[in-house]
Amino acid sequence: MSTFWAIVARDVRLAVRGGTESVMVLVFFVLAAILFPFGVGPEAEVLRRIGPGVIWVVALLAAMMSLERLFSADHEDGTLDLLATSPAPLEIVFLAKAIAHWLTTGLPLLVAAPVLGVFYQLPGPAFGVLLLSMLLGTPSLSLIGGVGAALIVGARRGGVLLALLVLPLYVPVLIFAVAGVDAVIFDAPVRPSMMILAALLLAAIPLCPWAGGAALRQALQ
Amino acid sequence: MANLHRFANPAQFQRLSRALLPWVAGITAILFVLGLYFALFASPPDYQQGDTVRIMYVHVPSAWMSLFCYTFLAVAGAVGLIWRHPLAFMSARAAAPIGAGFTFIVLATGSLWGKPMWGTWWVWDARLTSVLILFFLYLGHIALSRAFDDPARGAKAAAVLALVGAVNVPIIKFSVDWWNTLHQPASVSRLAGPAIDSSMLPPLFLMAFAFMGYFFTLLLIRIRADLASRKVQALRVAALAAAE
Amino acid sequence: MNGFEGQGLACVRGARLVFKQVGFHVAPGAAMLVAGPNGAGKSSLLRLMAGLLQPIGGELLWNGAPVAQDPDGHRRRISYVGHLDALKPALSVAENLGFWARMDGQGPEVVTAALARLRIERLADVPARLLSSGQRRRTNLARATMGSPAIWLLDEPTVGLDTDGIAALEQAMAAHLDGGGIVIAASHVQMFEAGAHQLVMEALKPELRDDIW
Amino acid sequence: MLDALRTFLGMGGYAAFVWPALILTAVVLVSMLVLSLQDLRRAERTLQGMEPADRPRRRRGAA
Repeated sequence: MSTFWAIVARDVRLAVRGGTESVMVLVFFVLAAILFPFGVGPEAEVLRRIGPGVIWVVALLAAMMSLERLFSADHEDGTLDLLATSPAPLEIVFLAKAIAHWLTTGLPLLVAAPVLGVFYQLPGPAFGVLLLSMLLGTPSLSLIGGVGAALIVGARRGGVLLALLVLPLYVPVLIFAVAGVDAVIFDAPVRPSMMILAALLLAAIPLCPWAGGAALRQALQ
Repeated sequence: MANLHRFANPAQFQRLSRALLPWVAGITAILFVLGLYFALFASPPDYQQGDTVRIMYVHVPSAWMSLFCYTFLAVAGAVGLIWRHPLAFMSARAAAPIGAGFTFIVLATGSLWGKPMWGTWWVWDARLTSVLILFFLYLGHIALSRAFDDPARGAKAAAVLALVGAVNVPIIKFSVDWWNTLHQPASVSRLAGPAIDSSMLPPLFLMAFAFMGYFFTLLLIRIRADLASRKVQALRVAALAAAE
Repeated sequence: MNGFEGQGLACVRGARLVFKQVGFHVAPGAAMLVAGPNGAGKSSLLRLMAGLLQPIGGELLWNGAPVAQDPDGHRRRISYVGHLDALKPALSVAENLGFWARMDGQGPEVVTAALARLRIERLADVPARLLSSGQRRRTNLARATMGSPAIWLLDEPTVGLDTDGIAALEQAMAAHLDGGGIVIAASHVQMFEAGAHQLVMEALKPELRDDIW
Repeated sequence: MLDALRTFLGMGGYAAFVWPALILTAVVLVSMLVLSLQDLRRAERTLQGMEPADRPRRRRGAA
């Protein structure tokens, strides 16, 4: 298991030392979210109605933005070959990279989400559920997105392709995350959608590394 | 590990497909004629929806085909990945555009059916929305298989995506159903298909089998074209080597 | 037979048959030079030995047991140096090597020993982006010598090395061989003394097979 | 006979939707078929031109 934490630690250190990546994702998240009021108008009840949906769609796009280089960078400098010959199987390597991506991209979104909650006039209790939905949802984004990142290693124009591959697979996470936050705003039961969101994450944890490992193996040929 | 002698024999497939193609095409043609006859002439209009039900004879079979093609894609991809079988990859690459075509037909005829029924070209009904996402899964598969210089690499990546997609299709269907019931505006009744009474079954199944026949006809044609073009490439490489 | 052995190996990369019917046997403590013209598949053979490529035919054996049955064990046993040096520019040499040491569950002392072995102790705190290509090569070779892998797979190790670097590499390889290790190198340079075992691969006529993927 | 044809074409007043749906389906299916047949004919004609490989000068030039 030392391999797992070694990869996570290195990626986080690279992100911190590289600096700009996670900050830019955060800035994109806030900037894109505050554009909508210019489109739909600043009326509180409109913003409150679309708030959870907009925040989540923009969070999803932000998380996906930094995925393209997740494996391609290692492929280009030869690190992927060495990771594939390291003691740990490729599936563990994939899981470590996905968790590192979540720590450097998914988690920071949680910090900015309440700020956007204020911009969108969300009622008090909605903030807690918004954070809970992001806590349960963003890891799935990193895991599912990681499979997409592994698939496009070595492909031409990987960025656009990644969005086409991954966004349809993000729909279930988006639906249940926003359903939870909407539920608290319209006093409907929150538990069901949060439970399903957690179930999606529990399913993604074993399945995505399995698919991601298979995809990475193709990239080594 | 697949060792040398257990390779697929493309030449054998060429002979097989050359013999099979006319039969499959012939049966498909007959099915189409029968299907259209039943669909357009021999069956009564629906008491509620009138003649728009004839759109259903095309809409529903192509919906079945769009799901069948994606399952075919996932199975062919899995066989290719496990046994490194070139014909499996080629049939997956041949089937993807056909599946996308059928899915496009479902969406187009669905909207043409929705307009007279609900006055709008697009209804965010659970089934239509799931088919819309399935359409993008197809586009993703086709784009990924063509995103690499080496076709074999593209086929394998697309095969993994097809497996991931196949696992996700039921999850997407479930979540879209949930989302649909959550946001069910009172006015738009669910796009329930018309009560299918017995007189509608013959055209429906005839058209479904006709589409299935069409799928295999096109599959054979596209695989043979793929094999021939790869043979041309192989001969060109050999000619280059001989010329050195 | 103990040691590392390959029987009737065939390799396909991108539907191109790279080599077939390749066999070799290297006993513990022995070295082997993989020679042959460009395009003969030297690098592919080394990648296949490292487990990065799956052979389309034949199999690899370690002490008589098929390697395919125990991939994790095989990965623990090999150390691979490819054409690329796998160094993250933002990290220093010591941090780069420290990462690979932790990957094997080892501490920093292994890093200092490896730096000394390749005589690049003074580069320890230099960020990798400032290194010359020869220095990057020596850092990558130092990484490969860390831990106790039985088999070293070196693809063109001497490329970019100066005489001091080559001397350090030869000394490290000699120590590894004395310890019962195996070194397999793909190179155009006659790296080992004349008597060493050599595998000469000939370039197959480029043949695009449409029955293998 | 004429008015039977007209009622048939009228499709119970929904002609504007039934016929486009059927025609569109036909267009999609037929165009996929035609494109695939073209690919096949072009590839196999090039192949005939190249085989047997041992007489390259008879090759009529690749497509």
